[in-house]
Amino acid sequence: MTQSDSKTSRSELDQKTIALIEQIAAQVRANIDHGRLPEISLPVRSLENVIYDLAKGYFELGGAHKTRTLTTNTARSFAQTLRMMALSRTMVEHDDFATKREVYYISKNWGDCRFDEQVESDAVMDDIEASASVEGLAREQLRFYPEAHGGSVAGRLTVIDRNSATGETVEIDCSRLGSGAYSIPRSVEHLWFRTDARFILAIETGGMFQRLNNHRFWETAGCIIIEMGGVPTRATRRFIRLLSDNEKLPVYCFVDCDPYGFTNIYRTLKVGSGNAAHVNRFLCVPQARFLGVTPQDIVDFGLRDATHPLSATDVKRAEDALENDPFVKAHPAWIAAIKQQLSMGVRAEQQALAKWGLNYVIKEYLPKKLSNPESFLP
Amino acid sequence: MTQSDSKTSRSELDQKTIALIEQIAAQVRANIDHGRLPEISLPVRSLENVIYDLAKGYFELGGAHKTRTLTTNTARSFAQTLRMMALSRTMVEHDDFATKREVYYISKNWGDCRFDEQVESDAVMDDIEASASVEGLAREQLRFYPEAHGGSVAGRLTVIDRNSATGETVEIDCSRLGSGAYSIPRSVEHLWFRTDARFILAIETGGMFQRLNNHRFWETAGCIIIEMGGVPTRATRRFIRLLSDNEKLPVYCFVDCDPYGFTNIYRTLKVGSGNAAHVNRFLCVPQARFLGVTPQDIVDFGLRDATHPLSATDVKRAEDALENDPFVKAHPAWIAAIKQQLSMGVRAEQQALAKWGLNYVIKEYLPKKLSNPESFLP
Amino acid sequence: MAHRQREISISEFFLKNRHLLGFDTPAKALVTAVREAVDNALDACKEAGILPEITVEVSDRYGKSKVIVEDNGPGIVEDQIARIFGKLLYGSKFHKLSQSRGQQGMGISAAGMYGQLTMGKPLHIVSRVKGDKLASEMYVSIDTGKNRPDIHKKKQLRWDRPHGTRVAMEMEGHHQTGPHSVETYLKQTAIANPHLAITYQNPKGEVIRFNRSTNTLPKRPFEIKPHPYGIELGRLIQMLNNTNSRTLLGFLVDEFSCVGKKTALSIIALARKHSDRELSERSHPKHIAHAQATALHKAIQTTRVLAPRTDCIVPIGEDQLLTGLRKELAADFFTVVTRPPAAYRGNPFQVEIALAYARPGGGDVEVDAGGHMRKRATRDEPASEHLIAQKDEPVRLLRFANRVPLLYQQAGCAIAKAVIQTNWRGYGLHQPKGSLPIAPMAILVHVASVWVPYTSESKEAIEPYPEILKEIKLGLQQCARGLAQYLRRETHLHEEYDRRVYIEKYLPQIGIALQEILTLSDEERDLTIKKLDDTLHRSRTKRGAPHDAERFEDQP
Amino acid sequence: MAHRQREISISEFFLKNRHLLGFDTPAKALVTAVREAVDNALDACKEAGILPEITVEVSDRYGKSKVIVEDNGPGIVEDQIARIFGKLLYGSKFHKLSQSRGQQGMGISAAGMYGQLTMGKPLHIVSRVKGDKLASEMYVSIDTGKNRPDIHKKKQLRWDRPHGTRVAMEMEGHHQTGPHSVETYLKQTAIANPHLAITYQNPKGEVIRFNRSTNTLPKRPFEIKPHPYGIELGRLIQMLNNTNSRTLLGFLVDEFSCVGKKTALSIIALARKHSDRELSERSHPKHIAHAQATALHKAIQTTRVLAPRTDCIVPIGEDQLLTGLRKELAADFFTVVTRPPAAYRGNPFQVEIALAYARPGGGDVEVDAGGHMRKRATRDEPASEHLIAQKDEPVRLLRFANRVPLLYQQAGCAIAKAVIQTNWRGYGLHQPKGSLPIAPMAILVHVASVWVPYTSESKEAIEPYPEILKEIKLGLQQCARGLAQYLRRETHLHEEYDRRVYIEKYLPQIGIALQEILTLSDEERDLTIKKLDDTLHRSRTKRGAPHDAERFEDQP
Repeated sequence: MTQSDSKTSRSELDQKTIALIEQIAAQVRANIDHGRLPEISLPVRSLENVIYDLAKGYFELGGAHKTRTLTTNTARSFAQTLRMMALSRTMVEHDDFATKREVYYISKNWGDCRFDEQVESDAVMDDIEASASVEGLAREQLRFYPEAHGGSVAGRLTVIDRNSATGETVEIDCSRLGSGAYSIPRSVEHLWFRTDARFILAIETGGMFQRLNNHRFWETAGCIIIEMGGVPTRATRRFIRLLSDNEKLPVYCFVDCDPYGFTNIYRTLKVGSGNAAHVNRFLCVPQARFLGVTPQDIVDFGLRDATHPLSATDVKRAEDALENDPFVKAHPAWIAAIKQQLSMGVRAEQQALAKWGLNYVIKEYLPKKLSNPESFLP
Repeated sequence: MTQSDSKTSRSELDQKTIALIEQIAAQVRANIDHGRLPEISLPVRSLENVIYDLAKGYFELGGAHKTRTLTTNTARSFAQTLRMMALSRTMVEHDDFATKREVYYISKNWGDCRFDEQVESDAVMDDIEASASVEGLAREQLRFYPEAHGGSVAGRLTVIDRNSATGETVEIDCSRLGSGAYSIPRSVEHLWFRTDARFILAIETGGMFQRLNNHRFWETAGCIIIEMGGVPTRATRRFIRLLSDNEKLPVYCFVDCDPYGFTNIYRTLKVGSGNAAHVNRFLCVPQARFLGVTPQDIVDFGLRDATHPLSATDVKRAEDALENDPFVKAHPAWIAAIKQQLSMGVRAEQQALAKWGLNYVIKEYLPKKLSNPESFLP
Repeated sequence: MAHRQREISISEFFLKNRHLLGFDTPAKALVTAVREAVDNALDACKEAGILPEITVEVSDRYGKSKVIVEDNGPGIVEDQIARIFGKLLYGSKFHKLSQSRGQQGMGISAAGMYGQLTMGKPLHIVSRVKGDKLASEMYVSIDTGKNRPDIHKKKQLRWDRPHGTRVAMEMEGHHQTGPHSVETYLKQTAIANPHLAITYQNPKGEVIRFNRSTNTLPKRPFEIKPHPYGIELGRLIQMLNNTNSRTLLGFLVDEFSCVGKKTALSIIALARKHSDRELSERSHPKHIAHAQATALHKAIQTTRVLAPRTDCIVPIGEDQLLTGLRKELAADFFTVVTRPPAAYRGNPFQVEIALAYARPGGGDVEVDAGGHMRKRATRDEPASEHLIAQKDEPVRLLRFANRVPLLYQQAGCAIAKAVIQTNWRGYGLHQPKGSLPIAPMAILVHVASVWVPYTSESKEAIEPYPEILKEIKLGLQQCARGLAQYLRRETHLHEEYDRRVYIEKYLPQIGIALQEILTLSDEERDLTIKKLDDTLHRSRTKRGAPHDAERFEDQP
Repeated sequence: MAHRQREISISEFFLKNRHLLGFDTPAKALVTAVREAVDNALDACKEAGILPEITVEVSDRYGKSKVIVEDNGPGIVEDQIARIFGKLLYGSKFHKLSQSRGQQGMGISAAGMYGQLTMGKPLHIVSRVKGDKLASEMYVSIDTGKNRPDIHKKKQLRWDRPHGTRVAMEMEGHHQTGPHSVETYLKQTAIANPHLAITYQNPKGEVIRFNRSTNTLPKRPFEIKPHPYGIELGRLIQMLNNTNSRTLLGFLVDEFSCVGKKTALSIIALARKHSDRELSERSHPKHIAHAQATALHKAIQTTRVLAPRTDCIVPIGEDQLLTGLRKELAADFFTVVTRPPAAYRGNPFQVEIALAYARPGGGDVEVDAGGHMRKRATRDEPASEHLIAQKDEPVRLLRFANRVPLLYQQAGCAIAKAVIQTNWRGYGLHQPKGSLPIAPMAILVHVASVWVPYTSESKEAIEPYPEILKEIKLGLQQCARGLAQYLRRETHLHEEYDRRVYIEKYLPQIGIALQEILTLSDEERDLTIKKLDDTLHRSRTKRGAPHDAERFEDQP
């Protein structure tokens, strides 16, 4: 697919989006005209309707739908759903966008159906997104942008964007940003890349990112480093996915050795979350691998005395993963790793490596790990 | 001051930092050797010891000191203060750094004086910073970096950084980042700038920043746009301060029209906060001016029906500012504006402008405001 | 030590223990004295079949109080006056089983004794028997050492009343307002005695009138014999010894109620089986030995006997109670139940319960014929401040025994216990553990009995015998079911009302959205929304229309 | 109706109202019966100056209980036996003002009456007067209609005791364990009567022995006249009428305690001022008119009279109370106070209070001579389960009146009210509003008086007269101050201990930091820290060393 292909297909996708919204509204009007209570059918987003697709390697929505019929209890969200669809349609038409927060504020002009809390407007937005995703339409097609921008990027990467005024191409060389970094925008659909990197290193903490960037780790290691800042935002996930897909780069994750790091940060990046299964097909990165810190690293790198005991929450989270998480259950290596951690009873932060010196991570740990990517957890 | 000047003075500052730490420790040891309970004298950081300096235009620490004598109640923080000073000394020596969070984790290896919560380690760090600031040493001299990186930057600006490996100069053209942006690093002391912008526009919300960036507002307006994301982080504040100081650029703030926007976001950027008075001299931007949204804007731009009533908290915050805030009390224009808002009884978000269309802000509001900077609130 | 042993007069005993009779504090003493006099007046009128008309007058000067109670009763013959007012444990009601207010022959003499103790003044009595030309006037005090009356002055005089009694007492007293006041006592008395008219003049000189709401006298209760159930062995032996009957059969039939010849014979037959000695219907009661009496006692408890006769108790009645309540309490919902009579320890009793619920803020929802709803205007604050609880208070209890209000010692009373032990949460009220329910409500409980078991001689609370507790609780549950129904209906109506108002808010918004998406004209939009409104209205009036949010379907 | 008025016998009255005497339920009746018999035995021994040795035996077969109480008292002369056990309101203690257990001449006869009512069996009494060759045996019941004894059998027999009385009663009863058990009652009796030895055989046949902890008999209380303060006008008039004195002066001196000639003359002089009629020291008491009596009454109340005589009341005494408590309760802190005597309504009384506090989890901190501290081992769970509260429970009250434990009706008792009205939070305890404080503690309160004002004849609770409440509260406050001091000291020691352990943790860390910054050798580091440790220890042992965090200084 070339850039001009993309341009064509983008306008087709816009047509598809508008048609979808009009079709739903027309159906509601038809119901009313026939003297029936109008209904909107929406995919069920609750966990019961989420399936882990082993082949694709991520969580997906199942086929269940809920029917939102206009009654006392639903009157408000029924009206809100329709008004938000109308908003989306207008934005597609004018090629504009609104962040989730902007949508919430825009609703303040919707009289009685204004949202009182942003969680409400987010939920309705999710419903509409889910409907669109079933038709293969990503959220950005609806012109709803996430509030958070993506993480920072540095390393052997040139991002190819365009000047929105002139259409002229713009290239950003992420190896020439000094101690600063490239800040991923809220929507990345239109980006292209050029790189000679051998892999992408996705890093949990901002502090570690700054350390690797200040010491230009990416230069010697031949990679792109991306700051996730805890659980990665949607923009970050989509960026990594696009970059990895287009440039055929492996993605290595460098996060804390604790159940939160495994099952929340890494697992979200790789297979998505059950709560937002309707967007996983666009966001998750099935090709990601877990570089560390692993429970075995604690042994191999002598970190034992820089660990902390597992909290009750940690233990619960780990046991829950072993019992219920289809991703973990599909991977014996993960089962073994989590069991190992439970039997050790401790967790380690990325910072634990600092016990051997603040830059031990650059000089020893990462080179040693990267010499054997086959050993990474799946 | 040239770049090489800066290099020289930096190593001098490092010597000064190490001497300060050694002198405090030596004093403690001398106390002990003379059979006295050791003491550490630290500037008082509480509000009673904070003075608003009308001439300088920001909050500063007064001369009061507290003496931390070693007793039951202070044993823990006494030991922690010394250990953290030792850490700082080591990092200065090896030209390394640690984020606040890293310091917290490093303390986990400090046995009984490990911090249980990061707020504790932050407080001790603030004490040490305050001591250093009295000697004219910025926090970065101690090698404590804030956890949060700075906001995003775009516009007519070239940031001049260096390749930390080769020392070679690196230039980042912030007008050629497409829909992305430059992410301000955690420490900005070493940055230099080149720009033909006429002013800096500091923006409260990420959504508004993305909008202005996507529509390349900075290109036509001839400016640099910086995303604050609510109350600006230390890195953002220091960046704006350095950029404004070095390039003699006015700073215009574009925030919500509510007491929080006035007295928390804008006031923090401009004059700093009483709670962190010891670092204000390095961080605050006295040259900042308030572009909007002002209470008068609500009238002038017909936003009345897109406002929300002031909450009780809003009213309390506004009345408190009128009564107690030396910054507000020093500026009749602010007193008038806050009183106007109280009498109107409503507040308006930046997003309120969207009522005239999502891009009304670009096409109408900002051009109209910028045509008359003298009208900005001080 | 033996020579110092001595007999103690009952008057001396109660003089020392006068708190037992309700004369603990000046404030309480005043109410108790009024109560004793009014009780006596009402009982006297009842016995004589007279519609009672009572005047009460209270004055209070610096703790020296005067109470005057005058009735239109039958009057008292002169040679009884002194003993009735000047001797404890003297009366007509103790030895019979019949429902009456007073029963221990103690109250009015005790009031006199208290006055005598605190002020040194005798009682002043005027009484005229119907038909007599003149009335008797007497000043009486009690010789406590001997428990007998001391007559100070006595004379015949003209009195403008054709018949009646007037008693005036002076005592250390303290007049107060509120739930333990004379006025509250009289108001409650009026509720439980709708045939009674009272004129009350308080110490400020204000006259308050409680009118009668019926001219019908309550039925007169019959005097009865004890019911055999619950009789104790010792009492049975005593009765066997004291009877005038000469055969066991005669004894059983004559001395007990509800025991006919057939029942008596079954009892004797059963007793014979248990007894090792001869026992027949002709056995002489006085010759029955202890072991035989035990067998007889056992036989009585296991033989089926008719329930106690009910004509010995006269309840207020559901209609009258309701009339009385509506007259004195401003509430939105009333319910009342008169339970069938029951017995404890062989004593018949009967329980009546009423609830009066004042919906907070008033405002019931009304539905008109067209299906439209509106809220009724808010009711004014009720004047019955001390009789009905506020929204967040424990319910008020109006306790009555034989139509007499009980004002004190609520906590120890069977009525309070029964209310607390009832699970009001099951009926939609809030109830802290082990406490009265919280509701804007009054609970009236009336226990009528031939012998009310008070917890003390001051007759302030009813002993919580299991049988009595059970009956009160059954009655409470019955009333509570009605209340729960009322509350559910009210809640339902309010919800329905709120739902209608709610849904109508969102129709214009749906219109705007459809217009924007489908680029409708204003007319098209309004037409669509009008149709939607009609459809909703139709589906709403159907019963069982789904209020429920969303249907889930599996689409494979 | 007049012809039906009739006198009521006191026995009939209480037979019907037996719950008033504590015979409400079989369980309570059993404890009440034991109590009445033990009280009588103790009073008899006291009067005769004998160290009491009492045997109690209780059996219980399917609700038929038997209680046997035997004492080593002086015995009862034969012709008194029947009246003491077979007539209500007969006794030696009612007419005098002197501290004693029984006072109303009601208890043991009432127990007999209850047995008679429920089981139809008379009381069985054996009694031998010291010096008599034979003992008298008698079966006695009560003729309730006439309130007089019925003697069923009577004979003389040999008995191995030299003197004493044994009473056996059969009744409907129910033996239970716990805070309202016979055993708890006896244990509390032993606490309040350290000179008493009890042998108790419970229905399971187990024998429990409570030994005496002193061989000294309590002092015998003297009989007294009433104190003039608090006497009511009516009673004064009655006394004026009944006196044998022929002059007002003689009357005042003879009939009251604490009134000497001088005081009497001041009273009369003052009364003369108030009175409009002649009044002198020689006025004849019986001729004093009502108005004069009122003046006299007023004069008495405003004249300064000595406090009541104290030798009429014998408290248990602080030492004895402490001994008794330590013997029966496992606690860490005891405090006791005997208040000076006071009076209510002219009746002297005296209050004693004790607290026993069991520190939860035990473990006081001990400081040795060298200044080192250690925690004492945890105490075993105390055996005194029903007498001392657990950590999170309301305190247990041990209530006594004239050394008799009060087990029932705690809520209505002056003692409970005084404890609740005391602000325990001020002394470091947790106390929910309007409730007993929460603490692992027992509060013992003993009210001794020549006339204890019980709230009912069953003698279960003390009427909360203001004077009595006040005295109890003063005593509680006195004890609570001691408790607060103890708790503060304990808290202080624990804190000091924790502080020492705490600070020592951080010294090595200070060492590491100094070493890193100043690049010290390990030896230099250790030497510095050793010096610091010494300095800290020195400053710690100085009193008033600042625990406080940070000093603030202004440096301009």
